[in-house]
Amino acid sequence: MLTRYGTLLFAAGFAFLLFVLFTSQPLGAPPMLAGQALLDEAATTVGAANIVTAVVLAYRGIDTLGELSILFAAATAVGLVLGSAHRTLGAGAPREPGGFILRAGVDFLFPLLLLVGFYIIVHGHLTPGGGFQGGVVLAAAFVLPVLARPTETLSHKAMARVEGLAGGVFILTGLGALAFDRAFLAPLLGPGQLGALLSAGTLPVLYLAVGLKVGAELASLLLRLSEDEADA
Amino acid sequence: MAWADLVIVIMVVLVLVAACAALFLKNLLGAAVATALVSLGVSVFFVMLRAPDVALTEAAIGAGLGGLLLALAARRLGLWRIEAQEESEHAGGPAC
Amino acid sequence: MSEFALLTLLIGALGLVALGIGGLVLSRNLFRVVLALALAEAGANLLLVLVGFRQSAWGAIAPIIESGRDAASLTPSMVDPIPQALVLTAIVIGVGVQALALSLAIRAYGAYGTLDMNALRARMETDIDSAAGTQPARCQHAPAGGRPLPPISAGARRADTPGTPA
Amino acid sequence: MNALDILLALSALMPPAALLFGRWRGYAWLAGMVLTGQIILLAGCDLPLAAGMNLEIFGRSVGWRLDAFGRFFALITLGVALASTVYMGGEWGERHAAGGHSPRWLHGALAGNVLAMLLLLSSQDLIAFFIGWELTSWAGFLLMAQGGEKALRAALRYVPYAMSGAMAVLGGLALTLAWTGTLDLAALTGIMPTLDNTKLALLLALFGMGFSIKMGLLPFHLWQAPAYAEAAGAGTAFLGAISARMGLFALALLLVKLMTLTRVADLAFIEGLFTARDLLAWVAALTIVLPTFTALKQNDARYLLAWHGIGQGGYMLLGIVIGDATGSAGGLLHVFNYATYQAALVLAVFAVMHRTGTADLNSLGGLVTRMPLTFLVMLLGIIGLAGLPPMNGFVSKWLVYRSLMLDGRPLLFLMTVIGTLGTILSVYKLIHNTFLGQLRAEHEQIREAPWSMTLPMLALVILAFVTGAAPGLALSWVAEAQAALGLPVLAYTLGGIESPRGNLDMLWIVGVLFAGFGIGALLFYGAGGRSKRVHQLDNYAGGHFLSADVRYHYSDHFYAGLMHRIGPFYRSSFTRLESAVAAATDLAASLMQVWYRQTVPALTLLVAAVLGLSWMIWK
Amino acid sequence: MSHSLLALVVALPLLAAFLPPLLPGAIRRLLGPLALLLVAALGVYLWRITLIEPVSLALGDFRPPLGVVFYVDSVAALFVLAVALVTLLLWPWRGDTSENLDRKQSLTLVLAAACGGLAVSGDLFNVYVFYELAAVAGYGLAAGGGTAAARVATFRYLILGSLGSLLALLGITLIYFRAGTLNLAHLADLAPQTLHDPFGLAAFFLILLGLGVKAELFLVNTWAPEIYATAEARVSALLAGLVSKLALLVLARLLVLVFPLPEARGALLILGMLGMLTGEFAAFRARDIKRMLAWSSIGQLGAAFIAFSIPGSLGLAAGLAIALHHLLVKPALFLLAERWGGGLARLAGAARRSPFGAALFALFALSLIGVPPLPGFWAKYLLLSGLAAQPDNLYLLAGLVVLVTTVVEAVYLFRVIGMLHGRDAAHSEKPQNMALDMTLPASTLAGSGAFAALLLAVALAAPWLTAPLARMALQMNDSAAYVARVLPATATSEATK
Repeated sequence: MLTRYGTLLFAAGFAFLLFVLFTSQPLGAPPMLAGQALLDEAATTVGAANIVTAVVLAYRGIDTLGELSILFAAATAVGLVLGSAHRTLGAGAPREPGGFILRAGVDFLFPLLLLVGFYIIVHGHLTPGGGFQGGVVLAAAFVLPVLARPTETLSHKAMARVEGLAGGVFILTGLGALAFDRAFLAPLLGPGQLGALLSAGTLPVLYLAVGLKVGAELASLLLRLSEDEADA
Repeated sequence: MAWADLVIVIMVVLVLVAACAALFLKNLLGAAVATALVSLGVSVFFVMLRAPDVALTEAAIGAGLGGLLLALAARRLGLWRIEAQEESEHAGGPAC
Repeated sequence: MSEFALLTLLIGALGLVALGIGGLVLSRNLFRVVLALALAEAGANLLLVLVGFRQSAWGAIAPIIESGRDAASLTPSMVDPIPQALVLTAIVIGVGVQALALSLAIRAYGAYGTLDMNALRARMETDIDSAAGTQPARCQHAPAGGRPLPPISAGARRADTPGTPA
Repeated sequence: MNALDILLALSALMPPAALLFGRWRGYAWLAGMVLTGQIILLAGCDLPLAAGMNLEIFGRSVGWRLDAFGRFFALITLGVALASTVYMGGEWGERHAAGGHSPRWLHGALAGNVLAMLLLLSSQDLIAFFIGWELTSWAGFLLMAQGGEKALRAALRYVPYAMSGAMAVLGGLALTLAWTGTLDLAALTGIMPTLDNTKLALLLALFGMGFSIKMGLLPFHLWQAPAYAEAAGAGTAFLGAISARMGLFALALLLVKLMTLTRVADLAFIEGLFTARDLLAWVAALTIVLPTFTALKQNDARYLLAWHGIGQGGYMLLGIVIGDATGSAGGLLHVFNYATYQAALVLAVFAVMHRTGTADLNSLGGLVTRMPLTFLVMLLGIIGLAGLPPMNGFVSKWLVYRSLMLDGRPLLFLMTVIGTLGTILSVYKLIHNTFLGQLRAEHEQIREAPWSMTLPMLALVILAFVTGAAPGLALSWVAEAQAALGLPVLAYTLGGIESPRGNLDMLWIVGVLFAGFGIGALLFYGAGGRSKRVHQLDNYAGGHFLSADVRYHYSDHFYAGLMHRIGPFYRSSFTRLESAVAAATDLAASLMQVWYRQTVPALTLLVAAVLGLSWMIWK
Repeated sequence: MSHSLLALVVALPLLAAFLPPLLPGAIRRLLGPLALLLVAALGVYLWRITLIEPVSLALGDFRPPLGVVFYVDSVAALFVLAVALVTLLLWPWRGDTSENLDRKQSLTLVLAAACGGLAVSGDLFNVYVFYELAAVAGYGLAAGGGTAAARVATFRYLILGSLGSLLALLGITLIYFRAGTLNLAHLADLAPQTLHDPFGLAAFFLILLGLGVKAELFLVNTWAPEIYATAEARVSALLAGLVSKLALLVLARLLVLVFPLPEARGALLILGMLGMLTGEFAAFRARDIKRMLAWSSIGQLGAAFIAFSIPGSLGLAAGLAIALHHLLVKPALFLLAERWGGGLARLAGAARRSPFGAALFALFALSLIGVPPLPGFWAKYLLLSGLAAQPDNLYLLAGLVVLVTTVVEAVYLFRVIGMLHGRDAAHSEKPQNMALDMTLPASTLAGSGAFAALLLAVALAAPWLTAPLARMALQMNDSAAYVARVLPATATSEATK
């Protein structure tokens, strides 16, 4: 009891302290020292209409690389923890196949999700959305059929290949800049026409890599969690 | 008070209620759903804060994928079985 | 967005953080701990975006240059794109960690048959001790390998000596 | 390369050489020759001498420079090491190796000790000093740990003491650097006395504690006796004879050279009545008395000697704290004298152990006919230890007594006399229970110790006798050391000292003594010299015939009456103190572990975050 | 920019972690070590040039406050080298299945990349990302031990670590809220006006708690004994040896560049003291080697925190010396614990089986407690002389804590040495000891021996290493040079407009 109320008290106190700190200067008027300068030049130097994309892939591309690696590490770690060698469906309670409607719906959804996913990814530098969101849609496209039909499986190996390829492409594109005597992750090919699909240099390539990698990793995460345990 | 403000207040209250539900609901699967709802609510806030990218991501990854992960995990933890819910809060899970 | 609305959002975000942390501390069920963590992270993310929100005289504009509009006229009233990029990163990180936590919980449950943190911790300690072949921790025996000093022998009690060899 | 470089280089080569070739029989002779060469080199060189090797570390130079004070200790170190090495090289070493011990590591440890001590004795600055200090400690540990399970346990008991001492010294070093800006001993000589009293007192406490632990001063003495006694034989001799004296070297350096005794006397607990110097003198006096009477109780010859080693350290410190020419000369000379006879005694005890397999005084006796040479060594050794003429122990103790009297400290003098009394009693117990009385049936076939063992022992007692008869030989080095340390220099002659307030001429004393023996012998043999030699087991007591298996000679509970009287004063107060510290550490450790067994660490984190944030915001 | 190569510190290990599924078996096993070797070579190269002058790289060629900056001074370069070398020495060559081995190797590479990134990153959020990366890879490796206890311990670690990350993220949010930038140089430039107040300190404290989880800072270090007791010894070695040092380095950099305030130092000092006390005393009663090493490493890191709290380059030199020394010693000790990891009583007589291993243990123990002339002594000397020179009595108290805990440390380490050389297990009453083979495998001895060789090399070369160490500390302490290099004057004025 004491712990319970004490904890609540301290949690409330923590929130209160943060409230004090965050109200010490007005909200809605951030200093934006870096932000404003970035807004001013992003369109011309990077050429992405979606400035958040410019930040994610160009200005802070290394963060995104780190983030992809985190997802990769998490997927690898989940694989290490849950293992993948045993995929014996009969071991646990037999999973009933989903109902007909579900299966039909999934069959219908698959191409649609695929299309939507890639659309979101390639338009990432123009409109909201991009590699991450598209990647999730792609993951969903591949995972839903498996969930609906337990007999169907996705090859972890294939996903690992896609994942590795996408990660490699991201880094190699970044390293490609070194060949032009530019810094790591510098966007190549020039900014292009603002708002055009083929603009913002190599950003769409990067986002495609991000999308594939995120998709593959999330799909493998989901599959591993959905697989029944073979051993206790 | 403007309408927009009122909407925000209501939303915030709803989100906090959902958060409480996530913490106090006996049914852990329901709690997982509540968590996904919180994510959805937060993504609405992101839209209001002019962050459509973040909103999409939060909705897709935080709510959608996160919810799916939680649901799948809940199934493997045996939390979908109704009879298990009673003791799970006290003993921390079904007895083995 | 009015200042009141921003403050409300701030309270909402902080409320999520506080609920999340409080829930994290108080929950004994591993699954709920993961939920609590997700809540707190959502709150923190909201806070970060809130911090980058800018309310200029012409309202607030999302950092996307719509086709056909002049970039220079838009940027002074755009919200800060950097926190948004950061939050994108943070959300993905959060999901990765969440998946890992869930898989660990699944394994722990599989091995010990419980999701209760106290019980799991106790089982873990027992396992560690038995793997190392040592006394359980609560036991007040001397540490293995002996005390740093030899115990006072009967002989030493009588005289200021460590005892004579037998 | 000058003499010091060669000296150090040779010593540095010996530990690896020992580890490589220690198993080879001739190694001991090789090492003995190297040590002899080193002694000759050291005795013959002109001082002070700076080593060529000079390191620059963190902007401070670390170097080595030997003066006459260091040389005095270095010569003793090398000499004792020589005796121990030769002793180890013979039959004793073979037996030791046959017992599953490694001769390589024993030789290596001994050589390491020599190197460490030479580095310590020739240090030019506090860093070099600390390096030497720590090396000495751990090389000593290595030597202590090599006598089997018991020795290992005793050595482990030494670890907290050694480490506490080392850390106290290191703390003192850091504070010295912060307060004076230098670590060079020569520079500190001028600066340290100018520090204010608080700082000086703190430094004295830190350094003093560190050095006292090594020396085995009260109340830090408990580790020493078991650690030294249980070590492998030759190791015990080396450790007992010189190892602990490194603490004395350091204390003398600190008190006399760095701080100066007058400044130490300024640090008053009670103004004008009781100063830090008085405290040191009283600690030294108590160190003489208490361990000596503890030695009296020992039934193991090794422990008996080891406890004496602690007590004898008190004389040395007392002499130095008095600080006049006679007293300090007595203290320093006692280092040399003590080393000679203590090494001889320990080696003799181990010779007995070698033959009989035990050092338990209750199960020995009557060995005089079986091991006459060893008996002779022990006899001369205990005369020295008891501080009686004609051995050299008398000279150094006499000098200390005299300076105590002249300095007007009758109470301290009384303490030393009591200590000497205890010494005499206990060494009599030693020789009586070992060599006199009834020979045990199982020791009937015992032979004299081999030459490899008797030779070093004899050499040592002869040295003790010669420097007893002609103390001037050793006093020349002592006077040099006094000069190097900045003490008043003793005016000495070959036979002793010459001063307006009374001379000492050992040549005369020894002459008279031997003349007296001669006259007594003449009278005895002139009167017919009637004596009858009976078999040792041919026992008659009070007209009753006793069979051979009945003991008429009891050595258990030696001095039972005395012990009954003083027993109440010998409660295990120091042992209890030690156990209390250990228990407190254990308790603290248990409490600390509680912290790491939290069920919900997140709660702690939350509380800490709230408290920390509040502190940061509203501070 | 000719220094664009330094991005390879992160890129190469990550590439080697991603690519294996695309490659045939023979090559993929060599890819990781090869990448690490290249990074090590890069580290040597960088160290040599940065001793003269630090270098910085604006990633993507974006003007510094906008993009992310990598900044490498000699400290960072040395840590890059250390990361590559230590990872190489602790490389997981063997696994239960080929699949799991792949995973472990990938995670190890990711960990190395994250550590390299932490060393070179000059951006607050980027630091957070690399920190999380190291954390997740660490969780994966820690759970890879395979036992159920390891999973529970890792879960607890993960929760504490995530909570810490959350606090750190809140701290970063606070800083961004006030200063509007994340670039460390920019922050250093702005800090005197914007962050040197309770607000900034609160942010610092949150980040300290957050990043302190990995650095085994007191308050957030309860995971260490559990994890080190359950994880594989090599993983413990990586976590205790590498990751903790990098987190420490980041905190120290933050302290020097942005928050050189007495309150911040005070927090570090007090937490460091408490860490030392609790760690070393808890180790005193440890019953098995792994947890003893865990607690001991908490204590050692406490000493490093104390050192970094000393103002001026002297404190930094001491902190670096302690951290680097611990980096050499602790992984080697954990390697020895691979086979000797059980209860202390089981070790009886193990020295007879593996005399070389026992000698290595003694060497590391002696260095750890600071016996001259081993490197540990110089670290301790620097720490104590730094503490003694401070006017504040709290620093003197810290000195006392260091001295006392060293004694405790010596006692428990020598207790192990005594156990190793004590009576053989065959003679003891407990028969089950006979079943355990206490002979160390050759791979352990080789790895540990390599560390020992490095340690001895450092001991011998100590007089020649002091000047570079002092130079490194000076460079690290020179925040003005950092700002000037990352933000040339024109950029600063423009960005702050």
